[in-house]
Amino acid sequence: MNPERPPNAPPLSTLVLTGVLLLALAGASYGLSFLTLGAYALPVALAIAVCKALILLFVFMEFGKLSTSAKLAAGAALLMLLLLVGLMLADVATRVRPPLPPPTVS
Amino acid sequence: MSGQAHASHFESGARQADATLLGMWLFLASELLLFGGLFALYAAGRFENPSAFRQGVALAAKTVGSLNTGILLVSSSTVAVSVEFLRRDQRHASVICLLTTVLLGAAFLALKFSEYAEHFKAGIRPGGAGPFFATHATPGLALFWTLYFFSTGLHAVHVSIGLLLLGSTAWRVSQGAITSARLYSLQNVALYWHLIDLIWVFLWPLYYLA
Amino acid sequence: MLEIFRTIFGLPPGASSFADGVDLLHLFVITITLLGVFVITLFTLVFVIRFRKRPEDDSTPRVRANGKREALMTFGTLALFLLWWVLGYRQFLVMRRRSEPADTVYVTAKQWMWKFSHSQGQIENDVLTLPVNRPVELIMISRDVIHSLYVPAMRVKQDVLPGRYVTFWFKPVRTGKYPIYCAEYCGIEHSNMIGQVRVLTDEEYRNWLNDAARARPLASVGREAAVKHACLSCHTVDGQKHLGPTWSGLYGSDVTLANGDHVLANAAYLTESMMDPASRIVAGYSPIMPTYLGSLDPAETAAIVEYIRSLQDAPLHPTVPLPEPQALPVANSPARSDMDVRP
Amino acid sequence: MTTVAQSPAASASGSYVTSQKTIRSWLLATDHKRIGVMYFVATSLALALGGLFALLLRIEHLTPGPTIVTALTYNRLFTLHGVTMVWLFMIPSIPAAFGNFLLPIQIGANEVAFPRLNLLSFWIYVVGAAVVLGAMWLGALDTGWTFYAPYSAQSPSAVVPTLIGIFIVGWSTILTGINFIVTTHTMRARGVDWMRLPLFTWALYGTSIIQVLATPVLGLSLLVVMCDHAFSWGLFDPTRGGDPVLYQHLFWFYSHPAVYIMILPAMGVVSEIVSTFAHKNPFSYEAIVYSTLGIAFVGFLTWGHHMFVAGMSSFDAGAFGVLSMLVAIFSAIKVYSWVATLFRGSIVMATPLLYVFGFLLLFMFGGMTGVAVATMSLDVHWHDTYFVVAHFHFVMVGGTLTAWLAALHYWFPKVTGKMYSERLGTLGFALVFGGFFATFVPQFLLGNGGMPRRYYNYPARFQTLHVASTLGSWVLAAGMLLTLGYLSLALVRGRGAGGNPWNSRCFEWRTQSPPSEKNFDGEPQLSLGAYDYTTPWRTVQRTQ
Repeated sequence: MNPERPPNAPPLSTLVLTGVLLLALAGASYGLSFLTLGAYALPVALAIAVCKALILLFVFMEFGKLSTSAKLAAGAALLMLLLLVGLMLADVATRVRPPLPPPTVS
Repeated sequence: MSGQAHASHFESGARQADATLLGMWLFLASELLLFGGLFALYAAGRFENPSAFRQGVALAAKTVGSLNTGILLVSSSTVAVSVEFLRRDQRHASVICLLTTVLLGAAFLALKFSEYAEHFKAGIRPGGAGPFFATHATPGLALFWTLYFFSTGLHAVHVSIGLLLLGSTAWRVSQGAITSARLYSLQNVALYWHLIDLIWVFLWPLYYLA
Repeated sequence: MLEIFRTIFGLPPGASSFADGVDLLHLFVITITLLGVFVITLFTLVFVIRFRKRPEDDSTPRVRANGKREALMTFGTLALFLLWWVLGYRQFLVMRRRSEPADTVYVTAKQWMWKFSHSQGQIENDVLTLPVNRPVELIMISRDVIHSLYVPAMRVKQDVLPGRYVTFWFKPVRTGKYPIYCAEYCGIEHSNMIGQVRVLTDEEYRNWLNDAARARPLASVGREAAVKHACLSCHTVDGQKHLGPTWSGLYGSDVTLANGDHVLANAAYLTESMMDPASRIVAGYSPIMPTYLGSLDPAETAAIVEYIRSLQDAPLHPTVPLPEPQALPVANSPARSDMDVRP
Repeated sequence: MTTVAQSPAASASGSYVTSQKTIRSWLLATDHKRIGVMYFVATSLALALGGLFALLLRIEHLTPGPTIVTALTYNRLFTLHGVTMVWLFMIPSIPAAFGNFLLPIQIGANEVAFPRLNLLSFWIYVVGAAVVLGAMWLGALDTGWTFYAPYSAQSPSAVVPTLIGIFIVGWSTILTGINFIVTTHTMRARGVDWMRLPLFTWALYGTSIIQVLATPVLGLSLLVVMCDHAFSWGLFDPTRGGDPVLYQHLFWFYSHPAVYIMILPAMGVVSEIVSTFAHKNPFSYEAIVYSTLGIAFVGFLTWGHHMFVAGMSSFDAGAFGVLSMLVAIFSAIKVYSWVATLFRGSIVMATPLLYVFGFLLLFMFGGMTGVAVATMSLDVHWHDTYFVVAHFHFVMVGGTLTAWLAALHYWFPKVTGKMYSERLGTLGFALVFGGFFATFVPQFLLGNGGMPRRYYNYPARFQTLHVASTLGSWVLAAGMLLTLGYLSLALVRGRGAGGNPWNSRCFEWRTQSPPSEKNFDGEPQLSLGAYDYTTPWRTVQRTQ
């Protein structure tokens, strides 16, 4: 059913395997969310999300085979996204908040 | 563009494929930044109201959200497989995979709207309206739910556009308008669908898990 | 020298401790700018005249840019810019971080007026009376949209945000009357939201303080604020139980909470239960009180606490006509949200 | 080098203008030159409209109190002036009008990468502009072109329709940006590699990067304001956990790169004109190219200098302050290179070069006052006053508009095949330049005096400066009308201009004017560098 594969085309089996791997990672993340990880819950969930994103990017979206200009475009977009989130968070994090109005001493 | 090898102003088909792929990736960059603003608002909101956001996440319908994640991941695989089938000129198989992707996408939307209905019944409405917020008065909670409705709503709009694109491409592949010579037309739609999945991969932990 | 510079460039008189430093940096930056623009324009003119097109030549030599001079000019300019940043940022931090003790004035900006509440209780609309040579810190919040308190003579400006207290400070060094403008567009009367800073000598300021104090005791200001913020629609002042605990005899009494703890009802407890009511619930009452954070400004908070304290030994018969108790929040008409949606 | 270069007289197939005559062939043209001309007409109308709003504002300020309009109308006029000028003229004018026309020719291609997408982005622009201006009948909006929360959520005016219009126009910019990047990457003719590209193409490339990466964030902030206003979702309402300063972050993340979208193409035009009229290679081609890319990327890091007094933390303010100084250095490098290009040149004084010298002087003033405003302690006094208004008008009107006029005169022969009259051109320049100076220098002094922006009534002591500024605006308007007059005259009865009236070496001057449908008949001869003036033009023509 599978005539000779055109050059540099990923075999169908790797695609299916990648799908299964992604589902597994999602399941793991779902399972972990029930444990009370407290402060680590978000970083762990995001780390797994980043792994899934990289897999999706390199296998399904064939990021590796792109021309350098397309890679530059994607890289620039990611850079600007991190810049926006980072500098906004920096502002919120380093704000000096004056104390709530001190009650007048009776 | 009725099937001739390449538009006149490109020297060769490969050049045009390369160009459309670059154009598509630039469009993906702009879509990523469209959602980037929402991620930034979430980050700043969560930093200012940490307990309210955790309380919001605890209330989110985790099972439905996770089911949706599974659906989107599978749909990403099916659309990738359909691209490979068309690359091997197996049009019929490619169309079937595209149609399964469309079905999965529709299932995602159905689950999503049922989830919204669920929240509305529980009295959670965007903007902090709804009786739920009369009893839960912490301000950050209203912000969490408004951001939730805004982000998943905008994502659902993109999923619906994706369904239309997938449907029309499936039709054009079945009619032979898109063949392996013009694979990039299908690849672009697949890339768009993968981006929708990529964004959901990050929305899911932020609003459902952690 | 600064005075001449101020008159030429139309700068207002320097009335705060920052003014001279800021104007000096301004002078330094503007002179370098004018010098730079003049030199470059001169070069352009010389080149245009010296190398104008002569009829015979139709080609020009290919001039290679020698890297050294180019790098020198680039990094020289960058060094100048960074120097300005260092000087500017240092002065900016002095403006942002108060280094000496100062009187506190609470500012509430509202669509198209300023309200200044001094810590001794005086409340002024649109006019801020200050003693000369004494630093003052303004703790500001807005009741609706973003405004911006701008006193050109003091070279200070700070946006006033709804929902969050922002502060800035200055020390007036010259007496006189200086205009206050609103510098952030805030609606149709944005251009009429003008106030005035009145800087008086110490002696004049003391006289002003005494007259203002006799004018209105804090408790009556508190009662007025309580009526305005509809506190009295849930709390009574004559001992009757209502949606919220009564205020009569509350101050200094021992309060039992829903979780069984006991707490003394002093000023801190009262202020906290206004700002964050959900944290401690009195036994026998449901947690339906909305937060007043952002809509009650501190002077009013202090005045209401003063009013509650004045009810310590209040007579038991109702002196204030009791408003009709508000209907209980029905399931779908969220009482709280319409109060909040349009603050 | 086989055949003699086809002499740039009109070739057999006629030009892109004469090839098809029907209106429909123009409105549905996928020829990048026709789309460029259509963009030019649309953006010029927007300029006229924006200019009209500006004149009304200035007349209103003749007296401190009400003069000709009520406060309500005044607030809507300054917002409309901002919105029309920013989104309907400044951003599309040079990239979409001149860029569409020249980019393919300058890289030796015969079309942009996606011609139908190009036509689509033009019509998206027209629809968006129609919606924005249509909203005027519903009362337009009075929040200023910055739509700050929470006022934009509570303003009683027609906020949502106008924002829908701008959202649509935003997508037209993104699609044009994508089109230009792909064209520059994949459509360059043989032998035209990156470091031999004309500098105007580099400027368009840098602009397109910003267009693609920054405009989506504007789209999002507009969506958020629409939801806040229409459904009162209160994403920035503090009583529901929001924070209005976050909106300013989102808005200025787009709007500061947007001002570089406006100025970069203008810089590209100036680089071209200085090199052509000095008849010399640019002082340092690499410095200008790397400065363009530097502005494109570092431009994204500096948005916080609009928010020094907005309640942002002092740490962030410091960070944005130093980054703003970094991006200013690239503009300085460009100014040095332009002036140095004149050294040992063979300079011909013509209207385009006059406008470029006007640009140089005004852009230096605008740029340096920009650095002054980025000096943080000075910004505390100047923020939201007329000093900032004067600064950005020096850079926008003195920079982009002057460069737009320079480009208009420089490529007028190439686009229309006709020549304008130099004497009227010089007179037009004198009026525009003099009028500009008289309008905006008084505003610097107003700002110093503490006159806040967006004020309908102003304190009486500022009246003399306001009257001077209004008189200046009339002279500027006269200059613009005169330019419109003599250029239309030249369009109808101008004498024919050959393929290369300015004796330039850049690639677009190697075809006939107006160019044929396919830009180059046969293989474009681009072996001679775009800025190689070492051999006279006559010998170049013979040997090519």
